[in-house]
Amino acid sequence: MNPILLEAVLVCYAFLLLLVEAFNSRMPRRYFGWAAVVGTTVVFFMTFFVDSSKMNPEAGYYGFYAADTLAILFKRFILLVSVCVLIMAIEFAPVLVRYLPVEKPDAGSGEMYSLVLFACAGMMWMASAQNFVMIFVSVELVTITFYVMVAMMRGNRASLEAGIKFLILGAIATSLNVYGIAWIFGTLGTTELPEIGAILQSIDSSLFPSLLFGFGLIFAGISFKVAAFPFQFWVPDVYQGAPTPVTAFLSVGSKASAFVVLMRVLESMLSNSELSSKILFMLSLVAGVTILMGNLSAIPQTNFKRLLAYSSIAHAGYLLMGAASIVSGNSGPAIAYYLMAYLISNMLAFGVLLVVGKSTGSDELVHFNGLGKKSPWLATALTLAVLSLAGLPFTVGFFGKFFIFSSALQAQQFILVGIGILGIGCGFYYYLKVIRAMFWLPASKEQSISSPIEISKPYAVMLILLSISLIIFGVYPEPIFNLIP
Amino acid sequence: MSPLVFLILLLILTSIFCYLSPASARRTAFMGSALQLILFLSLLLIYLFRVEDGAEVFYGWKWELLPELGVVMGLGMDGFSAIMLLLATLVTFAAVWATPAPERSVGFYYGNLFLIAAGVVGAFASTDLLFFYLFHELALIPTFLMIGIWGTGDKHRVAWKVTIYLALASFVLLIGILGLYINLPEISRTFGMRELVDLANSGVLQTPDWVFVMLFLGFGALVSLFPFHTWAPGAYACAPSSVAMLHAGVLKKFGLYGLLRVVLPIFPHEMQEYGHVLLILILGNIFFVGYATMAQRRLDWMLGYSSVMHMGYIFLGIASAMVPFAGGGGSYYLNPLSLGGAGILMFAHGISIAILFALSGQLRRRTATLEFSELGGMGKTMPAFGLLMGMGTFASIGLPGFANFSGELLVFFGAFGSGGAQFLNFYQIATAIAVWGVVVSAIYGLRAYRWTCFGETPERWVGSNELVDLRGREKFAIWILVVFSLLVGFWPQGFLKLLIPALLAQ
Amino acid sequence: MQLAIFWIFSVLMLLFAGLVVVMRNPVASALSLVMCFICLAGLYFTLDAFFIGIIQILVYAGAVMVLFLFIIMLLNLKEEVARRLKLSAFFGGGLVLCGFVYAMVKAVINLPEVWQTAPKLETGGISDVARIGFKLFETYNMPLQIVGVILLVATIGVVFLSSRQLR
Amino acid sequence: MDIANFAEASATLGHYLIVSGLLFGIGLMAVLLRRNIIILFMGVEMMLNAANLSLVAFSRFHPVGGGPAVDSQVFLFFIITVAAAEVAIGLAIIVALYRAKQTMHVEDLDSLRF
Repeated sequence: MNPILLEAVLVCYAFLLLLVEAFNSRMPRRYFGWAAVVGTTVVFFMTFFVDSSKMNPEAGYYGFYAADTLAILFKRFILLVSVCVLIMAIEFAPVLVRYLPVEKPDAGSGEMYSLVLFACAGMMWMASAQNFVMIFVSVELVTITFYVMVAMMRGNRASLEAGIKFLILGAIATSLNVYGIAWIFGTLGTTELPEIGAILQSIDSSLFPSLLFGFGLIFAGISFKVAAFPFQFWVPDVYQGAPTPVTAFLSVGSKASAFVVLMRVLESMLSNSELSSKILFMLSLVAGVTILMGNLSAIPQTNFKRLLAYSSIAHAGYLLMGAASIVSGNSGPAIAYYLMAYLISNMLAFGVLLVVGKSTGSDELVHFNGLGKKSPWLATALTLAVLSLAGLPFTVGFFGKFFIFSSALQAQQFILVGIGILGIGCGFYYYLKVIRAMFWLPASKEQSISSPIEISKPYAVMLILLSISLIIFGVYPEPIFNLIP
Repeated sequence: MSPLVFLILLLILTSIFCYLSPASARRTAFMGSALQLILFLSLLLIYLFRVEDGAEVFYGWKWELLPELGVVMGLGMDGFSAIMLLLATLVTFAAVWATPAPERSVGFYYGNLFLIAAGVVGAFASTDLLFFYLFHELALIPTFLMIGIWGTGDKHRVAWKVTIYLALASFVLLIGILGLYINLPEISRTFGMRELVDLANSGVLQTPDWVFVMLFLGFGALVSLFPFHTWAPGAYACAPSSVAMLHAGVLKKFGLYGLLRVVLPIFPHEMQEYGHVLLILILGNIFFVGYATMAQRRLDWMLGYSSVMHMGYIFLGIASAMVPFAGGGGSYYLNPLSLGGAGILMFAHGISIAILFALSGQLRRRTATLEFSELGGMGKTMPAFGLLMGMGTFASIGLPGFANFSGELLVFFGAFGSGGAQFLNFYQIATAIAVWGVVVSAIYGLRAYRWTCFGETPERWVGSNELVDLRGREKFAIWILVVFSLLVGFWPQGFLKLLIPALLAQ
Repeated sequence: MQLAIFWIFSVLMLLFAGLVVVMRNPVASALSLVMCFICLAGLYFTLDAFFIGIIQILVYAGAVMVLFLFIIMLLNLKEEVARRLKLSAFFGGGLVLCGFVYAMVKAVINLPEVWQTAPKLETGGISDVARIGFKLFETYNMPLQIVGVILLVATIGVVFLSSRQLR
Repeated sequence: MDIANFAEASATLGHYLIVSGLLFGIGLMAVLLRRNIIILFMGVEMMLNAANLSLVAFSRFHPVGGGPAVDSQVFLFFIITVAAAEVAIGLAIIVALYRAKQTMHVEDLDSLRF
């Protein structure tokens, strides 16, 4: 099967859902969510039958679209994230609708599902993008979809403000990115990454200032997507204000696809050792600052969603640490594995956060007090999730940290490793704060009256599957590792 | 599949059953702990009959998790790990049988307890450095939860401190382990402890200095070496007694085990080079902490400090285990006296501190206080308690006949002879000073025994029926520990026959 | 002659751009931006990019800026109340700007042949509309499709965010 | 300077790049200094247009096959389209925010604080 069909099928399906949704106002909107889940799952299974030799270079690909193992791996990854996000969105729909001016009780939630599908297609294109033009358009598709999704709860001020902040900073990042691409194009005369790599091999060092200028701007644009240092300050506000499924999508899917882009750009630059050493130095600087920034600012947080936002900055730092150690040769698999681990644990954390937030009406950490008594299963799942985020053994997060740090040590990034250890120490502090809230602290008065948290069956199945895979891959990482090229 | 897998699985399954059915958790815990002890004792008997000496690795089993990266889960048992496993299973048994169950969330309590036990047993059954580390970490969060929920005193602050401290130390340790790993050539990457030592001896494994520093700092902080000991006393004092038994008795030996197994044979030169620094830190452990112990006015805090202090002797054994050849030339041999002494002392200290923590837990439940000023005369009201307390105290201060005595003696002899031929060298001076630590520990140990068990019974408890003596099963569990301490004390050569070949084989 | 036109357009463009920043009234800012974009289109003409220049005037000055003005009028935005300028923001911004200009100038002066005039064009009579069109629909077919999806998403978003009542 | 020379004189790549850089800088200043959300948007539009100017200048000064390098002009189309989509979404959110909060100022966006 031609790999290009994956995105085509997904986009057409999303469009179909949108049409049916527009012309059939009687069908419950929940059905569209499940239809989207089914469609995404089908596309996920389609990825196992793709054959990149079927690609016709003349038919509009022209070096835009790569279907190598890395791309396919990340397409699967993103599809899985989307399935989780869709299930979360179905669970979240009543909360979403509360903030919308609607005629019927569940109107307005249907658009959410098709937007998730469009964003998913955009991320899949990002994973395949091999040309700066393609990178630009696919990144913009994802970003613009997220602008809408973040501001979706339009009766809620927090959501709108998050939308505005995200929009303005995102637009700045876009213009930096575009300006950088313009400079790279002007200096090298091409926007294709493999060709850039070939040209860079034998380039005059007088061009370095303009290349560094261009790449620097492009990295600034990418760092917005991965939530790294110079462009990390939108993260806490946007994460807190956005609807929880969107936050989860933003923190995992968007970050993962941006990392593929980063890896591809870095790969094309590696052919010139002098240039790449300069860029890698810059990158390790950014990684160090990001780790410190994320971890230190997470410590005083009292809102769980905000805490997860800062922790996601910190994780971006560890991932960048892996990217900065790309000379060690095995940091690609390390990053991929780390992202997988991050997917499982972060989705689990947001999954529990969503239901707790839905039943208590707030994401504050105080509302997790006594959860261990009230609903022990949810508490166990959340414990597993934060332990995995902290990188404790026998959870999947441990092997993520293990691979990242071993590749950083191999690349002789000792200062970065030291900063990483410091960050992990801080990390333990704030992740344990969550566990403390659930198990040590008694529930407050108003809490103990409210009935135990109810969750729908499919949602519970999703949480259980995530928890089980978190432990299984924490003990036996080979299945994931074998997927990675 | 190795029976050691069943041992670990038994503990994990017990833990899961306890979590899942809180109603029958108590019964499950009693059965599980008895079963694991019986299972291990039979494994040990088979081992004793089947092997020549302790050097042989028995019940070996490997699960190749990531074969191309050398990540393998390896289990096995040689003489040294057999003794540590014996300690672990004994203390687990006693921790369940000899301590009071909590009033609320019994299932959660025993589930966490068995998770710690599984971590401990798994760590000592591993032949592989990575899984040795991983199993140790398994105990971290249950400890955090248990101190925080069922602890006493300033439990929240203490739980917080100990967890962050240990997590950070173990991450430093992980970096050290990774340092060993990445300095191997790509084809021979492994975490196997014996393989690493072999590769180091054959010169394939060349490690820079920072690896040694990281490993040493990591293991040292986990064992509460002098400047990094501050987490330990409070943690043991505030933890519920079962956790204190497992943690002080067994889990803390993890660092020593790693030092003996890995650091010592891979870094003989560094051990020798930094030996003097280490000796000074050890004297800090013995005297600085020793005096702090004397100043304690509560039984639990005193026990916590004393456990830190006794680590000094074991460290002395490790520090003096590398002896330079008289002819010089930069080569070393391993000193069997120090090694054996350190090994015996690890076992002995684990047993004696477990006895004392079990008893202090029982006492706390009856009196709700452990201030020496409010205690007294317990030996009269509770004779069995008094007798066992005496046994524990005597064992802990190293009276002849108990295991601690033989261990300390061996360590002192070994350390005295370690410095080479020169008269009054650094090792001899340090040993001569360290011997006085025995006096310090005798002072605080006997004083605490007197304050607790002799003298006037305070008025509050005269005629009260709260001070009932130990129950049968509690006495039974503690007596088993005492018997094993006496066994090693009277017949150390049997244990040394297991220990020394295992340690020298590397 | 070309140089003179370049100077006229670029000075005017930068002037109007500066006015956008300085003006207190949003309507004035928006109108300055329109002028700025028209001058920019003039610069495109000096670069022989006539089609792009026309598009610039049509899309930017025509459509996008009208949207801006429309919104400003709709919301009836008054002149901005003068808020105290944060000194930290001012200096921070100045620092960022200086760094940016320094890096940019350094990059420009290091480019080869940067101070040479443009080479003569020999297009062979093909208009740039045809050239761009062929390129767009042949080589750049795939990004074009994706841009179509972007517009679709934007439409959904705008309808969703501003419709009075959702069905 | 005589007339003939003046008629011949034309701007170089450097001229265009510097002007585009200055436009980008002014846009950046607008974003950093102004607090009105709509003006921030205008600043972002200026930045994007600065990038466009660079692209066109590069395409004119590095011709391909006799004509200007069309690739960059095609890219410019994409940029204009995306910018228009971004503006549409942005203005929709701004209108929604204005309905909810009656403000246009970044400093008034303060519901998200910990």
